[in-house]
Amino acid sequence: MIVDQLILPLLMVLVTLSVGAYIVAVLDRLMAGAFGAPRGGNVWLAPLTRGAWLLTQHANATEAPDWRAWRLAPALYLALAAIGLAVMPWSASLVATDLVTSVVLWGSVEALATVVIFLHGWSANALLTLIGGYRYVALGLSYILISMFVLIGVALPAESLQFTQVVASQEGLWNVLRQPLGLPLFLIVGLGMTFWGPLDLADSTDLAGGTASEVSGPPRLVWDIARAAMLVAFSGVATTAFLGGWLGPWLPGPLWVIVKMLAVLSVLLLLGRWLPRLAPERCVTLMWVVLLPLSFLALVWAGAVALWE
Amino acid sequence: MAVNWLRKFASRSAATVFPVLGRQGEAALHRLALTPGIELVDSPRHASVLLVAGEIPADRFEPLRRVHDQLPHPFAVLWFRSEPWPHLEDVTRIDALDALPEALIAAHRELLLGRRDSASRILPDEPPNPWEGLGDFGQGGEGMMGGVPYGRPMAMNMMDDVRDGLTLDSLSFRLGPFYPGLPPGMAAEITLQGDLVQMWSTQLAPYPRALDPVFFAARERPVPIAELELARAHHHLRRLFSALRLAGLEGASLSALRLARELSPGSRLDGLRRRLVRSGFFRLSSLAGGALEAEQARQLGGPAARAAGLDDDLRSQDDGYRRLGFAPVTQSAGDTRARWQQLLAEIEQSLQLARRAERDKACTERMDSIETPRGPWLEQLPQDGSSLLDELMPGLEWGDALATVASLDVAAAERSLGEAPA
Amino acid sequence: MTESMNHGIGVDIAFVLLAALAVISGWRVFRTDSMVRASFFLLVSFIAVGAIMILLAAEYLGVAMFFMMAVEMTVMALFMVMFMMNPAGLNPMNMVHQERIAIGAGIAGFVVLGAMALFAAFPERPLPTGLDPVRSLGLEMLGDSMLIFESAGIVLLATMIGVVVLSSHRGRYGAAAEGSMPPGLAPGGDPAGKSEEDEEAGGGHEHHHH
Amino acid sequence: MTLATLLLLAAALIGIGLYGALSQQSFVMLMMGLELMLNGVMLAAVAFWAYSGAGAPAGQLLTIIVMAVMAIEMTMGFALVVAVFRGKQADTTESLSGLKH
Amino acid sequence: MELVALLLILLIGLGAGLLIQWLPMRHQPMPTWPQRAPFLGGGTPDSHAWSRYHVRYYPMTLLLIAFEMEMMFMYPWAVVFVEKGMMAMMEMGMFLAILSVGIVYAWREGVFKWQ
Repeated sequence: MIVDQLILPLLMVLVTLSVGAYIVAVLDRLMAGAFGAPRGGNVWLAPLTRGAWLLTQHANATEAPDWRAWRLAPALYLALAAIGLAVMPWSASLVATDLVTSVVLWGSVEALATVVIFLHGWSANALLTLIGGYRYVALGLSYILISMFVLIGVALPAESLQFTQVVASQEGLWNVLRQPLGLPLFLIVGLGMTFWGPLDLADSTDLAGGTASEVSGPPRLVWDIARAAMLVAFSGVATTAFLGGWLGPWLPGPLWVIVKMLAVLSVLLLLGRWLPRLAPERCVTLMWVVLLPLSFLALVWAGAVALWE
Repeated sequence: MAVNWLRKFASRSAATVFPVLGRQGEAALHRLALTPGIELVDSPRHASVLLVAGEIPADRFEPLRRVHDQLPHPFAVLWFRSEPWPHLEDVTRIDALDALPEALIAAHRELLLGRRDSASRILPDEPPNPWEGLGDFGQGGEGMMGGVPYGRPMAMNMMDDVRDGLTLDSLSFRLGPFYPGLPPGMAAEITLQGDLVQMWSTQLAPYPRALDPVFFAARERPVPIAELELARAHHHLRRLFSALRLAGLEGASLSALRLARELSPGSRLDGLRRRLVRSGFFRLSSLAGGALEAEQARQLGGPAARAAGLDDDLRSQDDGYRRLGFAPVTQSAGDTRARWQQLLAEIEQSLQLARRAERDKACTERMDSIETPRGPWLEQLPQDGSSLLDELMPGLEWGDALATVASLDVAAAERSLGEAPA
Repeated sequence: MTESMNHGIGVDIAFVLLAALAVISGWRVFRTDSMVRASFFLLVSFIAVGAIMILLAAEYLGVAMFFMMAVEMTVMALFMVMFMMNPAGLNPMNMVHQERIAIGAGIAGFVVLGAMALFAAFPERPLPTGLDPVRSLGLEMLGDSMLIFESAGIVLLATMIGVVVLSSHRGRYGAAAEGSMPPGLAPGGDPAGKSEEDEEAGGGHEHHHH
Repeated sequence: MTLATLLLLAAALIGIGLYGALSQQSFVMLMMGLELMLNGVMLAAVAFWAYSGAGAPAGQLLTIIVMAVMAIEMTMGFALVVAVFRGKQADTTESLSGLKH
Repeated sequence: MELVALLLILLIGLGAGLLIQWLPMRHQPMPTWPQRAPFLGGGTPDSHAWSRYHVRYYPMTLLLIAFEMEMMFMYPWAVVFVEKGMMAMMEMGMFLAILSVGIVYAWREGVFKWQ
C-alpha cells in the first residue's frame, strides 16, 4: 500500500520533473534550430553540458542582497513546480496527491509563483532585476483570474474540484472539444507563468536577463531548471484538465499522459519562438480587457454545456 | 575526481560570450551571432568569455574596467582588433575575423579544463563607499535614510513624477556604454521612477557607424546604383537584427542577418516581412511611443524623417535614380512602429532599385549630394543625433524606451576603418 | 475525510509544527526591518494556518487561504514598498509608538482569549462522517445563505468602484497614457514639466481627502 | 490537536496581531496587525466548525466572510493610503493629524 | 497519505533546489566588491535599487483583490452547479455581470494603463 500510494507516485513526480526539464531544454533547442538559430553541437547533450558549466561557474553576489530570499526563490519555484506535478493524475489510481480540492491547489501554485518570482527579482537589490520582478507581478496578477475561470469551467461537468474527477468527466468527450475556448486561454497563462516567449517580461533581453541578470552559476542553474519544470507541470495540468489525462485507446494511461504532455509542450515552445515580446502595459490591458471576458465566455459556455448534458 | 569529470563535461558546452564593443566592433558581433557553439549573452554574469571587439576610446576605459570585473570566476578575456591594456597578464589578441569563433571556443574550453587561468580582477576590492563599522549598527547607515548602508546611499525622491501625482523615489544611474540594449558605445544618465523614464541625458554619443566604402566612392565618381543600394539594404538589415533581438524574436533577427550576409539584387525580403507580420511584431510588440515631431525628424534626417512623413531624399535629385523611377516612400506616424515599417519598405525599395539598376547598368550622376542610409550627406557626413533622445525618452516605459532607441539611427556616420593590420 | 477526527500521531506532530510556524512567522512580521520580508512572513503565517485548516478537513478553505493570501500579500508587499521609506530595512529602524501599552494589550488579549479557550465548555459535536465540506458549502451558498452570498457580491462591486475612484488619479475620461509627458524636462528642472492633465488631476482629487 | 489547542493558537495569533496593530506607526504595518488578528479569527471559526459545529456549513461561510472583510479592508485601506499620500506625502498615522481641518 | 506525499514532494523539491546551490558554492569565496556592483553596462547607480518603487499598475492590484474574493465564492458554487441547475446558472450570470461591470468601469477609468 505504501508502495502504491506513496513511493510510486513520488518517483513519478521526481522523474517527470527532472526528465521533463531536460526534454524542455532539448525541445527548445530544436525549435530554435528550426527558427534559424545556428545549428551545431549535439542537441541532446547541450543542456547537460550547459548544466555542468553552470555548476563550475562561481555564483555571483550583489552588494547588499536579501541573501535568504535570493537563494530560496529558485528552490521554492522548483518546489512549486513539483507540487503542480503532484496534483496531476497519471491514471485513475496513480496520483501523488488526490486532494478533494486539487484544482484550487493548482490555482494557489500559480498565485504563489508570483510571490516567488517577485522575490527573485527583488532580493538581488539591483535595478534591472527589480524592474523584472515588478513587471512579472503585473503579468502574474493579471493571468491568475483567467486561469481560475477556465479551470472552474472544467470543474462544472465534473461536479468536483478534484483532478481525477475532472479527467473522469471527460470519458465521453474531452474538454478541449467540449469547452473549445478553455485550452487556448490556459496555454497563454502557461507561457506567462514560466515567462516563456512572448510573455518573457520578467527575464527579458531589454533588461539584460531581468530577474536573472545578476545570478550566475548554481543559482542560475536551479532557476532555469525550475522554469522548465514549471512548464512541464503546466503542460501536465493542461493535459489533465483539457486533454482527457490518462484517457485514450490502446496505450496504458500514464503513456497517454506523457504523449499529451509532449504535445502541449511542443505547442508552447513553438509559440514561444514565434511571437515577439509584448509590452507590459499592453499585456495587462490585453489580459483584463480581452482574455478575461473571453474566459467569462468560456465559463458560460462550459455551464451551458454541462446543464444541457 | 568527480570535479574533474564535471569540468571535462562542462568544457563541451557552448562558449558564452559577453561582447564589449569598441569602434566598428559590430562586425564581430554579426559574425558570432551566426556561429554555432557560441552564445552571445546580455549580461556579463551569464558569460565565461569577455570579448573586447574594436578599439575602445579612452573615455570608455573606466566602464570597461567595471564590466571586466563583473564576470564571475572563471572567465577569459579576448581582444579583437583592439590593443590590450599593457598591464594585463596573459592576454589574447585576435585580428582575423575568421579565427575569432575558434579562439573564443578554445578559450572557453581551456578555461574550464583548467589549462588557462581565469583573468585577474583589475579594480581594487573595495566597496563604492567605506561603510563597515560605520553608522548606527555598523552597516554604514545613519537614522532611517542617511549614510551609506553597505556602501551605497539610499534612494531619495528628487523629482516629481511625470505621469500621476504620486511622487515616490526616483532611481538615477548611468547606463552603458556597454549595455547590449543601447547602440554600441552609447551611455546615458537616466532617472527612473518605477519603470518609467523621468529623465534621460545622453553622456556618451554612440560610436560613429561605418558607412560602406561605396558611399565614399560615390562622392568621387559615379558608381553603380546597384552596388549603392545593396550597401544601403545591408546597413538597414543589420540594424533590424539588433532591434528584433531586443524584441525577443531571435529567429527573425538571425534571418535578417543571414539576408544581409548573402545580399544580392535577387534577394527578397518577403519571407522576413511575412514572418514579422504574422508573428504580430507590429501589433504586439512595444512599438508605440517615440514619435518624432517634424523639426526633430528634419534634424535627424534619413529613414526616421521619412517615417515621420517628410519626403526628403537626396536620391530624388539624382538623374540616375530618376530614370529608375525612384520616389521616396514615407510613413506618417513617425513613431517606432512607423520607423520599422519604413525601414522594411526602404530595404525592399533598395533591392528593387538594385535589380532595375543592374539590368539598366545605371550609375549615380550627382556627386555633391548623397543619401546615405543614415541620412543626407551634403557638405558633411550625417552627424550624431543622440541628444535627441533626451527629449524623446522621458515618459516612456523601459521596454518602449529601449525599443525607441533601437529604432532610431542616431549615430554619426564615418569611413570604415578597414582591416586592421595583423 | 474523517481522518482528522480520530487522527493519529502524525497529524498532531504536523499541527504542532505548523502552529509553531504560524506563531513565529507572525511574530517575525513585526520584528523584521524589510517590508517585503514582513509581508511574506505574514504570508507564511497564513499558509501555516491554511495547512492546519486542511488538517481539520476544511480542504477548500485551507487551499483557498493559500491563493487568496498569496495575492493579498503580494499586493501588500507592493504597497509597503511604495509608501514606506527604507522599504528593505537597509538601515535598521524601529517605527513603533506606545509599545508598552501594545505589548500589554497583546498579552492581555492572549491571556483572556486563551483562558476562554481552556476553561469555557464548548459542545463537542464533531464533523459527521461522509460530510463533503465543499459540497455543503456550495449548497449553503445557493440555499439558505443566498442573500449573504449575493450581498457580498454587491459589496465587492462597490469596493471595486470605490477603490478605482480613490486610487486612480485620472479624470472620468482620462487621456490615454501615451505621450502624457511633454518633452523638454530639464535636469533638475521645476515640476512645471508636468502636463496639464496632471495639474487638473491634482486639483481634481483634492476633495477626496478634505 | 484538540479544540482547546487550536483556540490557544488562535488566541496567540490574535494577541500578536493586537500588539502589531497598536504599536506600529505606519498605515501598512498597522494593517498587517489587523490581518494577523483576522487570521486567528478564521482559525477559530474553522476549529469551531470542525469540533463543535457538527459540520454546519455556516461555520465555513463565516470564515469566507471574514476573508471578504479582510479583502475589503485591505483594498479600501490601500486606496485611502494612495489618496492621502498623493495629497500629503504622509505614510504614518501621526502625520495624519494635520488632515483634520 | 496524500498529504504526506505532498509534503514529501514539497520538501524534496525545495531540498534539491537548495542542495544544487549549496554543494558547489560551499567553498567559493565572496566575489570582489567591483564584481558585486549591479550590472548597468559599465555604468554605475547613484543609490541602492531598493527604494519606494513606483508600481505603475497599483489600481489594478486593488481591483484584483476584489476579483479574487469573488473567486472564493465561485469554487464551491462550481461543485453544486449541475445539481442546482438553472438557479446556479442565474447565480453565475449575476456574478459575471458584477465582474464585467467592474472590468468595464475600471477600463474606462484607465486602471489597466501605467499610471
